[in-house]
Amino acid sequence: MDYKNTLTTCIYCGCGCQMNIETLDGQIIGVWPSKTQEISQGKLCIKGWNVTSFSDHADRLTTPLIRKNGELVEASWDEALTLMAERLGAIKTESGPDSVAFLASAKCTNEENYLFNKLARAVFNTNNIDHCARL
Amino acid sequence: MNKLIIDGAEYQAQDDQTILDVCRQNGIEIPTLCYHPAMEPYGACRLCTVEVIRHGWSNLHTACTHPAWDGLEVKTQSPAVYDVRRTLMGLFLSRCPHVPVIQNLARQYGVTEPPFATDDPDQKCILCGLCVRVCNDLVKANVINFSDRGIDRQVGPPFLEKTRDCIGCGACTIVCPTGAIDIVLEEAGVYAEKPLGPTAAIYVPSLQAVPRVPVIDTDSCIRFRQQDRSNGKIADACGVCQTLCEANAIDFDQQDEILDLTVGSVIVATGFEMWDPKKLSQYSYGRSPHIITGMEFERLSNAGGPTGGQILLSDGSKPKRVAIIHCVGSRDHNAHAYCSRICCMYSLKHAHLVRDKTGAEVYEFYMDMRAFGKGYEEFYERVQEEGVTMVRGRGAVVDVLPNGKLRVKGEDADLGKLLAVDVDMVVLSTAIEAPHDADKISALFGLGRTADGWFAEAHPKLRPVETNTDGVFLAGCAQGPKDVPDTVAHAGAASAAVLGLLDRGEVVIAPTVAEVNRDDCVGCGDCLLVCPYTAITRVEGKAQINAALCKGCGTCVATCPSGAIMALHFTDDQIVAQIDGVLAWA
Amino acid sequence: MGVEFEPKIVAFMCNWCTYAGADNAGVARMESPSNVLPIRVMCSGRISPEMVMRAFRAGADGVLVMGCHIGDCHYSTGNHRSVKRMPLLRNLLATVGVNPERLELTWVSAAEAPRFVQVTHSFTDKIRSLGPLSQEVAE
Amino acid sequence: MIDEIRKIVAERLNETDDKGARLDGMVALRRTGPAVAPHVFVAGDDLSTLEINPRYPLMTVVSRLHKRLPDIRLGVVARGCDERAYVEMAKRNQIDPERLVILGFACTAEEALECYCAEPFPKNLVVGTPAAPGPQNPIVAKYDTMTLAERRAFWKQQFVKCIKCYGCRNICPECFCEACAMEDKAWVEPGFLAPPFPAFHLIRAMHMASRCIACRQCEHTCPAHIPLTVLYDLMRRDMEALLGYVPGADLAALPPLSVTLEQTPLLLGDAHDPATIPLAPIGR
Repeated sequence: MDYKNTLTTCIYCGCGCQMNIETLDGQIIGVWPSKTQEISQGKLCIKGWNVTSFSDHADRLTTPLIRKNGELVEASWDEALTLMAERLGAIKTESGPDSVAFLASAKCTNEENYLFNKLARAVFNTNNIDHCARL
Repeated sequence: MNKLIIDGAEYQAQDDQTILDVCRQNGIEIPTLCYHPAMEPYGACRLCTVEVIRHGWSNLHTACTHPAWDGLEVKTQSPAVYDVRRTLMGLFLSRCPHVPVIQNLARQYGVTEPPFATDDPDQKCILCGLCVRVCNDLVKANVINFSDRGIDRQVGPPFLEKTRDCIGCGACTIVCPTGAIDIVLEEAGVYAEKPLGPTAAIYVPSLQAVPRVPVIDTDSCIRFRQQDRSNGKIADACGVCQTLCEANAIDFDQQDEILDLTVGSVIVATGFEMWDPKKLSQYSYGRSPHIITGMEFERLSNAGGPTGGQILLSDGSKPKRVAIIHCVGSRDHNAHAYCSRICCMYSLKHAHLVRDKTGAEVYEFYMDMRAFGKGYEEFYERVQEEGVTMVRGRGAVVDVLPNGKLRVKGEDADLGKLLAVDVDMVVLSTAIEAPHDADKISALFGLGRTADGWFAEAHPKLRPVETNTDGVFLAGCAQGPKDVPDTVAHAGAASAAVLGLLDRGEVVIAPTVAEVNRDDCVGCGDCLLVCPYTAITRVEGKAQINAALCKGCGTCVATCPSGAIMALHFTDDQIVAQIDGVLAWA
Repeated sequence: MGVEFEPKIVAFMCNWCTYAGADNAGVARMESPSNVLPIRVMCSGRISPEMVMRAFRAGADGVLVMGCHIGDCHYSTGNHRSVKRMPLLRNLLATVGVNPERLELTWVSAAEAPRFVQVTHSFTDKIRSLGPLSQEVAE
Repeated sequence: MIDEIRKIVAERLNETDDKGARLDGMVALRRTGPAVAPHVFVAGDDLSTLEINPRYPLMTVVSRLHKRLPDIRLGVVARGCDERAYVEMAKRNQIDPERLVILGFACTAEEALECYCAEPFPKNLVVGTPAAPGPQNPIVAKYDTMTLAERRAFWKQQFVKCIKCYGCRNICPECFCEACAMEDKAWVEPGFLAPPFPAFHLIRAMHMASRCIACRQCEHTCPAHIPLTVLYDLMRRDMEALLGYVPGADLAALPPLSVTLEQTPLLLGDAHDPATIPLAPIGR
């Protein structure tokens, strides 16, 4: 029996509600709002309560997909990243940096989004960057 | 195997036999007074004295106590024997000059007059001690014994006072050879000397009993009564029947057996109980031995009954006038509102029997004559022709007059007059009612009951033998009052319904049953508590419905907090659609 | 004055007693109010509080829950549950400010066609006097 | 008190029963840095991190473990409300009483006051002295005098705040259904917040009728600060008056709504004539 509550922060929005992800032998079995945090004070919204529901969802993507002949096909990260670098580089060369927009996920961590922002602005030279949860 | 010669002939005997045993077994007559086969021999009366010759020596011995040794020669009729018995009978006759048993025996030995005078010519006790032995050795009540010595010796309870330890079994009166002991019933009930109920602890329940074997009434049996007194510890009391039964058929250790049977159908034929007329005091039931119920009348007029089928009053005389009152407890809002159906016809039969057996005047108080069956009306006419006086109107009151006669008052609705009839005997045609513990059967099988207490059939006209629990059927008065032909027909129908199921192999049930979505069930068990048909069980922690038992009431559906149960054909979605539909349309 | 308010009343009836009683009322040509909108269920025990609330939500001004008399339930004790649930639900309605008189539980047997007519009439009159639920809730 | 609890937990974890078996773990709260969360302590653990505050529905943790690990034997450090939750959960097969040892401790008078708790201590009291019951919720106390219109107005401004987070249900130890009536579109219209007829809250209140043990976790977790326990306290009061049932009081008492009148009769009015069953008082 390996029972754990792992303290984490809700990934859905910027409020920063804290919660404990309850696991038993590595499997998520529940979510407890953190009652010791000043911000959320043991409360969650419906998204927070269901924050783990995607983790083992059947539709969750676990590998990159590449469209080949009109169909999305599972691919390796190397293949996907190589393809993206080639295609985005080509588009930037052909049509300029502002021809591309960067859309980030709010489910990513701050650090990931910072890096994503660097990629857009510093590497790609565009300010066309936004995310999915503009709350 | 011992050989011995009795009166010149050779006989064989077992080691444990006495001379008396051998004689009795071979039809050699030896008179006894203190001997009883159920008890150890005692040798008190000495009347069984015989001449015993052993190794050439002759002696006089009591046959009841002398073992039947090998090589004995016994003379039961020798002059010495005769002489002893004659002397004994002379002494017995002197003690008890008026006891017929003693008189007869004395006469056999040539004694016709008591040789000695006695102070107490009414004495019956010969001090043989049989009663003492039966009470102490067999019944183990230890209530009577000898007291005083010599000519003052006598038998009785301690200090000759009444004792509560006497269980009133009557064993002493039965074994007493001279009839010296009487049982006095301090509260003599109805027909005390000829009780209407069973007369012994072992009896055949009724002449038509099937199987026709005797039963032991444990309420009356000495052994069981003593067992009750010893808080259930097996009492070694009495057991005479076991000792004497040659077929060895008596087993006191038999217990009620509970059989566990798996069956597909059950016919509930739990019948009826007689309503107790004491509940309505105006009928004075219990206040006179001559106010009896129809059932008691049946017993009285039965050839196997206490009077051998004669209709007699408690003093043994025939009644001159008899009243029969219908609807006692039936069609009466103070008792049962329904008609008991059987009473009109049995009352007419009783009237016929009274006329036939006693010739008494019969007054029949009835409200309506419900002679609805085949041949019933004809019987009604016949009884009228036999001279029974029919009074249309409820017999309202029965009074017990100071002279013991009974006065029945009622209204004669045809004449529009009040009527009072003085009679010798009143027969109350009492109602029949559902058994007092019908609620237990009801709970066991999930049977509904109608307001009057009878089990409810599935439909009064179309499904009269089925119940709302599939596979459970009703037969006879369990469903409602019925006479014999109706009961037979109803039972036949129930049997046919059962046979129909047996024949079919598979049964068709209504599709309105409940179903569990086991993914949604959390096994809380609320539905198990709710289900009146025990159709829901918990299998692997979750509810499971036996569709064959489910009747589709849907109460579990409304109870399930998870919404894990669906009532087929009455689903939540269907009902919601109806709610929305009717409201949109309105 | 405009048109007089005619309440909409959802009446849940058990199949064996009340529905048959309503049927008998019809066969006997007794008149019951057209405001009463019958919904047949097998037993009054099938009627969940959710169903009653749904009827109110869908626009009913009153809800009648009817079943067999205690002791006469076709399923022997289904109505025992109704007689415990419904009073609690009435109190709950009162707790949140809905007039509890808008929900009524009553027993009508198959043989009580006149009683069915009387109950539906008097309930309709009562709801008519209370006015529409929507007005009450909206105020 | 906390030291005493830690000491007893350590003892219990090291104890063996008649068969030589030990508890597999003790469910309690554990401090990690500034955060406290439910935890299962096992023998040898550092018990200085064991805490009793804040309150979490620990019986839900027990239930989850009991269901997933059919042989596990647990202890739990429980308050009065936890123990009452246990009673209703065990009654409904969510906890196996044979596999649970309750180590009860009493709440402080202050806690009882905060929670309006009528019984701030468990029956299996091991640590602490029972505090006096807290007062009645002041809204509940004056409820009988409120008119229907006042009640409507009160709840309207409460229910309108509801964001349907289902937190009240999720945190409730007595809400253990796999599927929830409040998520059934037949009963609660999806896509609307604060529907005109508050079926959402009423369904939950009805479902709580024989279950709510007044732990008040729902109210504490409600992000909209809806005084839900007023609703449930009134339901509990009606339940006790009508059917004599106090959830959490007796493991052997049958849930009255599921059983017959013979098993638990109506205490008010005559079941033969439902019109005689009285309503709770309403202000005029």
